[in-house]
Amino acid sequence: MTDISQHESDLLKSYAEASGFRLGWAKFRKHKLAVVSLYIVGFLYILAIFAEFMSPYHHSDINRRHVLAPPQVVHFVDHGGGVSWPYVRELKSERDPITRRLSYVEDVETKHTLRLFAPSEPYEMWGFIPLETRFLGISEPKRGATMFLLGTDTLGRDVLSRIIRGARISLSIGLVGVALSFVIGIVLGGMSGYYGGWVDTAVQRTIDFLQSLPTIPLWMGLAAAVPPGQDPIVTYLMITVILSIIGWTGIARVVRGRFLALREEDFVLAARISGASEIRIILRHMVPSFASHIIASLTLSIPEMILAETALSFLGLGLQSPAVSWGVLLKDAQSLQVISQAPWLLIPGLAVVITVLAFNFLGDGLRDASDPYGKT
Amino acid sequence: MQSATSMTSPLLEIANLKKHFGQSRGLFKYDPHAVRAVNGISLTVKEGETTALVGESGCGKSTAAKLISGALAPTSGDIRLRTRDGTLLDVATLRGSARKKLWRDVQLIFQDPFSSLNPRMTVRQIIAEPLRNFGIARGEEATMIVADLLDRVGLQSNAMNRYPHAFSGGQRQRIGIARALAVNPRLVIGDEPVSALDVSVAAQILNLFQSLKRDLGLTYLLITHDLSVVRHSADRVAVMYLGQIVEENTTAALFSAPKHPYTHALLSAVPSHREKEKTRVVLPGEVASARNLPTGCAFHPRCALATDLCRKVTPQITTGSNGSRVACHTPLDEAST
Amino acid sequence: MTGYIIRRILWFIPTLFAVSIVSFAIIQLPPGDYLTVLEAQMGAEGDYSPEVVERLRERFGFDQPFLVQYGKWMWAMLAHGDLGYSFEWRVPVSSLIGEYMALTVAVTAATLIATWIVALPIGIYSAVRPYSVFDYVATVFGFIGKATPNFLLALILMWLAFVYWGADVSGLFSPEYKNAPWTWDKIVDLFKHLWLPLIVLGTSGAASLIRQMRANVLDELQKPYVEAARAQGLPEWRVILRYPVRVALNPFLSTIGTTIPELFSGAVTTAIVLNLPMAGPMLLRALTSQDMYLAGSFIFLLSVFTLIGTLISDILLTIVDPRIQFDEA
Amino acid sequence: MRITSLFSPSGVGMAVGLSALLLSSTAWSQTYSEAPELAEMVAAGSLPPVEERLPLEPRVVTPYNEIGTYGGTWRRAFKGPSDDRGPQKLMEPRIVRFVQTAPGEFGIEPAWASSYEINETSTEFTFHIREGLKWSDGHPVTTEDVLFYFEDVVGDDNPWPWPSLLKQGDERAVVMAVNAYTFTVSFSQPSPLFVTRLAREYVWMAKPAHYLKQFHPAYASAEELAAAAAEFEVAGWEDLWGRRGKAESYWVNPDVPTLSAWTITTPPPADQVVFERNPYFYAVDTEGNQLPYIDAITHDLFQDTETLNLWVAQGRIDLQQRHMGVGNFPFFKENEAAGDYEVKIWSGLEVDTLWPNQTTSDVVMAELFQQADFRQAINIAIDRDTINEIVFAGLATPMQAGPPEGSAIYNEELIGKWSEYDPEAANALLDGMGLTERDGDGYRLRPDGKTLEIVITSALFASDIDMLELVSEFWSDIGIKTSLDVVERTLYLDRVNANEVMMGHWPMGRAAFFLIDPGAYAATLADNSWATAWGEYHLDRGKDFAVAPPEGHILHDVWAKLDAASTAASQEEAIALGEEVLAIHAAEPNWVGVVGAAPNLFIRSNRVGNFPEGFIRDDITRDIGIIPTEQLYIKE
Repeated sequence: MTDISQHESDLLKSYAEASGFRLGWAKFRKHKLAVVSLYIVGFLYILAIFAEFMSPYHHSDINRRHVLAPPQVVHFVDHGGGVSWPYVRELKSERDPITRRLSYVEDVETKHTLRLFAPSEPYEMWGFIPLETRFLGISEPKRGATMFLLGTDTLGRDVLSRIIRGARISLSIGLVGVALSFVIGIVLGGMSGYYGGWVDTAVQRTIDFLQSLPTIPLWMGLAAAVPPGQDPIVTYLMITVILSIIGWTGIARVVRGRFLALREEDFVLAARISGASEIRIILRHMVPSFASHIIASLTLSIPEMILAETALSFLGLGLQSPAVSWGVLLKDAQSLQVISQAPWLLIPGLAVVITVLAFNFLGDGLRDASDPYGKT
Repeated sequence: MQSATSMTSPLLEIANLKKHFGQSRGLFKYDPHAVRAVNGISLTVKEGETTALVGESGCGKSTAAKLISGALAPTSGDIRLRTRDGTLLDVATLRGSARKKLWRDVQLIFQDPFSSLNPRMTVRQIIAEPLRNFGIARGEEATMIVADLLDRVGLQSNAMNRYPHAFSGGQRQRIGIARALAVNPRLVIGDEPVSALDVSVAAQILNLFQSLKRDLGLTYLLITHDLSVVRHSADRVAVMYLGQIVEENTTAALFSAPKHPYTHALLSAVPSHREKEKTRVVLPGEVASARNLPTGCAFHPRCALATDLCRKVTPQITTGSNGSRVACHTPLDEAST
Repeated sequence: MTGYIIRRILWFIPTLFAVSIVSFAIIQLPPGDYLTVLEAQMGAEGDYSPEVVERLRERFGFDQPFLVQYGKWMWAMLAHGDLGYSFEWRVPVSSLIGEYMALTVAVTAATLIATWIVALPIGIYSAVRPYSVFDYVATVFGFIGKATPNFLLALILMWLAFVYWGADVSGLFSPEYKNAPWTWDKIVDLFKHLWLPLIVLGTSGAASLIRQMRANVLDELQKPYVEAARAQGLPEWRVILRYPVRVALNPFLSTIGTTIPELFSGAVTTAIVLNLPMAGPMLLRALTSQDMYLAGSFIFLLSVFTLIGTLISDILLTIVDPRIQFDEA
Repeated sequence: MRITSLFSPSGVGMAVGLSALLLSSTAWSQTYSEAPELAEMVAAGSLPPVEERLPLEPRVVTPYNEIGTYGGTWRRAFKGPSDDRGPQKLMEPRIVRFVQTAPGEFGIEPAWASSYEINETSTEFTFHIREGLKWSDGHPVTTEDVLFYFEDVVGDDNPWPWPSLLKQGDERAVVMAVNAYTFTVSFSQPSPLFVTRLAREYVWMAKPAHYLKQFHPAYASAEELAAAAAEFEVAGWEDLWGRRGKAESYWVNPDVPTLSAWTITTPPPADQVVFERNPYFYAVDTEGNQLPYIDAITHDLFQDTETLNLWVAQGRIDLQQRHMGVGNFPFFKENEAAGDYEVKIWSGLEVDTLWPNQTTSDVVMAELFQQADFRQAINIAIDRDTINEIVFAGLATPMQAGPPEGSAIYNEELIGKWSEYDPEAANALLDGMGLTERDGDGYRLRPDGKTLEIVITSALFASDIDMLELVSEFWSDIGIKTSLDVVERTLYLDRVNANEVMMGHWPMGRAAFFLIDPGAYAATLADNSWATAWGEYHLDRGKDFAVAPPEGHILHDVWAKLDAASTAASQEEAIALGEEVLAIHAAEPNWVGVVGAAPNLFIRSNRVGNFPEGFIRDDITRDIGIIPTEQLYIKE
């Protein structure tokens, strides 16, 4: 009995002394999809950060003899029927004399076993750490021994490696713009909501104006105005940064709304009457109250940036080959030829869907958790 | 419960206080007096007394509380506070950080114990906030003061590290009181301090007010719609209707012999054990809007005794022989109650 | 209230002015002009003639400064409602834009309505039975629609429709109805083609709508008046429909304005893949070929629509929530 | 497979002789047949009988396979207003036109002219209009229409400039009417290429004066002009004329009379552009049936090429080559049954080429590019067979850029040169130049110590990107870093015109007879920019970066020879000079041709008859327009 009550009182104590963050975390953990999504997002970022090591091949290695090869199956059973260490079989290609289409058949006789931390051609991690090992590969690399788990593209490049490499750009390049938008949005939205009056009017009318400008023409204009000869990634980055200068309006409205609501909260008035300075009221009392909302909206705007990158690349306004991003990979796959003959080139689309889903659920969970004192 | 009122000096004097809110009318016209939330109230709060400001919701008493506590700047009128160093502080003219001087002496207790405490701060942080801001104490010293305050409001010192979500409404209100007491104020304004609480809890809080008043020599200004609270706590009562004070008197006098028909109607709505025979006066119509005040006496559309005079001329508040004040053309005499 | 609305409308004018300058500036951002494009085309087709280009440059006034060109464009628009001339199509912009804009509005409106029809009941049901299997399924499906790039979904659905039904699903009309006058049959034909864009465009918006509706209704359901209504013995569905849903709808009504331009931008890639005669692809093409009055007019009209949308939103908001109009004296 | 007949004296003779032959075969006694719907109109009295509509001697077109049947709609697709050449090339109203009687057998025939003669010195050209020839509204065509064109449409004080085709330097040719059906064009110097250029360039030689006068200030009053401008919704009468003019163009104005086989009835901006048969078209088949066979041509607007590909698979395209990418060959082939069509292949004459700009603004790179060893190294470092195999499904031919076999003038040596894959030799060449230093990534360093990096600017997408990526792979094997700058087409041109391109990527085309458009060899064509600043020097357009090539540079020689060719006394002389130009370019590589003669895919519905197979397609010879499209028919 005493044990239990001791335990209960501990529990009670821990609840009573739980900070907003801990309460939010507890609430977040109840959102199962969000938790799974958190793991997925984490995994994706690990892939992106260690892309060179995680991908079986260099993303632009061309395999002249394996153009548009289908995904290679990992076998666990020998040709003879015995259980085997996981292996892949060599592919033999053949071109249809009439349709000129390449088709591949597995050579059941050849067997290339797989291993973790497989040897590879030397390469450099992040451009400066020389390595000769990759996370997964063929244990004894030799000519013709390939492991294209998600197939190859029109130049015989490994789709899996390209997706992993693309993750690095797709998951990161918009972050700068998103971050900048948020900083501007929070500052201007905060000013608008906190001071009200003419500041509010000015900011609100500016927002109306900026929101009415269509993005695509602006993007096109900027893309053309950026001086030539730049690295396409730099160009894209420059444009996202420029656009974030006008893209802060959404978050500014949110922040303004929160400020307006919080300004009326009793605890803010209480703080003022307790002699708190304006800056302390904002930083110590108001900001923590909506920081979690901001983090949730931030999380929700990342998938939008990923989707925007794919759409812009599709329109030829985003990144372009040889830069590797999911948008670029999808643009390459955007043809009936691919859908009918090499559907594995659509797998980057799956990567986009999974990532966007994960971020959305994560954001959803964070939004629920952002108000740990709410009733739901 | 009555104290020797004549002996004490006024702590707070309010004269002709007005707060109007503006609104646009038509294209370019902006009427800065469209909503007359507080329309010229005068009131004196004497040191050591509990003064109550009573009225229905929407009568402007909350706005009055905000004006007096310096949270809102009045449109016109005077609020003068005698500070602890004896000087008179013109509250109505205070703006921005200058108001900090006021809050060293005047503190506010909020109606909603849930929203008035920052959910992201511990009780210690909440109560230490004024200590820190007014430079009274920091660190260990502050913690000791907080523990002392908690003890004073009837909470255990282990509450210090907890967050507001761990407390009940009554307990939270105690925390709020502790925070208000931290600066050792002279005037505590309670804006419906118990209306959000259960009856029994409310009674406990009111008792706490009483004991604190006793121990610390506090002066209260209670803003409430609940006459039963007033009867048990207040020394003087001022009744507000549509932005104006219609009657003011000592609690006993007001309850026994209301002069204004509105006061009478309010009192008749209070369940009373002593006066079972009393007839309930039902007010016809609805409270008029502060946006569109009736001409003459603001109360006339609902007043059974209204005359043509009431419809045309706004009655001025007049002070009676025994210090009572009433604003009515046709005040009730004792016989009619 | 009227005063507020009128002042809000007056604000519209300077904003419109700013928007028109920016619209015109955007189309001037890329180097070169329509004649550079024409030169390129003529060069590719082997009939390049520098004299022709020079004469046209003079004729179109491209040699004049930016402000002069802008002034002329604005003046023609204000004085005669003339949006300028499309160099590429060789017709006045106004005669070109009309039908495309109309179809754009039609498809956008249809999408909006279809999304609402699907999303609102799902959102309400999810709110009434939160964390139920249905709630999860609806949420996941909604989000998958949102997470799939429109252009990819469009192409895959188009391909599947072809492979499995041999159906022609591109465009909004069958070839035989493309130039036909509006008849009942043409409308039927339009609806035969409309389902695919509706699915593609609708799925991307439904998820947010479902989530929003769910959240709004959940909020409302916890308010005391719902309990009161239940206590009166009203059937559950009537309780829900009578109050919470009505209240929860308000935020939707007020965001109509901003939803339409969002839908429009989202529709660009879909319209390209599905070959829909809508404003987006045309704008894109006009921008590529620097058909400046066409592009400028599209951008301008689009911005105007958005501004009107925001205006309507704001006015609706004041009607729903009158507190907004008060300013402190 | 050479266009020999065109340029030998017998070529001219053949053209004249052919029309004489036609005259005899289409004797007056012959009765003509017409499309059933036209016959109905004749019966109803709304159209004159076919004999009155046709000229005295109609052009007789020999169907490729059989006499066709009337009727049907030819369904095609186009990509928007900038793609107007696609529809237009099907029916250009030419006075003379190219024909291809058998694969590679090119010729020039009079079209709405019945015949033409050239004098001995190639200075005077006499054209005979078919007597009784009618505009599509039934109004007769005479030399009045020719003079109207030269006196009132082009030249100073007229809406449009004088065509450069009828100019020598600043001097204009003289056009004179001999009688109602005969006119002459005279030059002061020989103009041996005039007729060939006439078959190719956009100069129709006549305009329907009776219709257009109402839009011309010399004939119409100011009020009438204002009314016309208002009707066409343009700012002024000037806008009714010229390349983008509205009233004058048969592509946008259904009312303007034309000489083409079909006339537009639903012009753009319709989603579906429709052409319908011209009842006055001047050609018949060998049995006297008035052409065209096909009733109408529709062009559906598409935005994305995948839409078009789907239409192909759905059998919604009857005959089209434009926008049919060779990379989609397997897809087209596999859907032949579904779409009830066949993929037919013509050979193209284009060569996918990279143009190292020897005058690029990056001085160090310009100096490297100016060295023949360097250009040879980057040439032989490319494995063209692999590119052909991977990017072109093995259907094209690895070659150096030049006029391929099948062209009128070609140099076998040139197209075979520097196309053997030999990375060792390439490395040796670069080492020999002293480019031996390498950076950390293994790339060679330039003389100034920077990484040797070539930026390729290209305006192309899809399979071309694959090609470029392969090229960069091959070049990185010999220690050259390559990066790609893919831009929009106009931006590409802008950059070339500002000399901002280090290496351009654009096919070498117009190879059927390069002398007609020799800019690629003279470095004066923006697309083929291997020496932009030098080319601009020759063009003398006042670009500030224009500079003369060094003394003794081959370009001086090339320009001199090309100038001489354009005023040579005879075609043989011009051709000989052209061959010398090719020989100059065969001495050392000036560009990097990769693969060429890629197949041009025609989607040909099984309903379409009389489509010739295996021809050569080139822009010079008007793409698909080289088929007399009027003899195509729909089987049903």
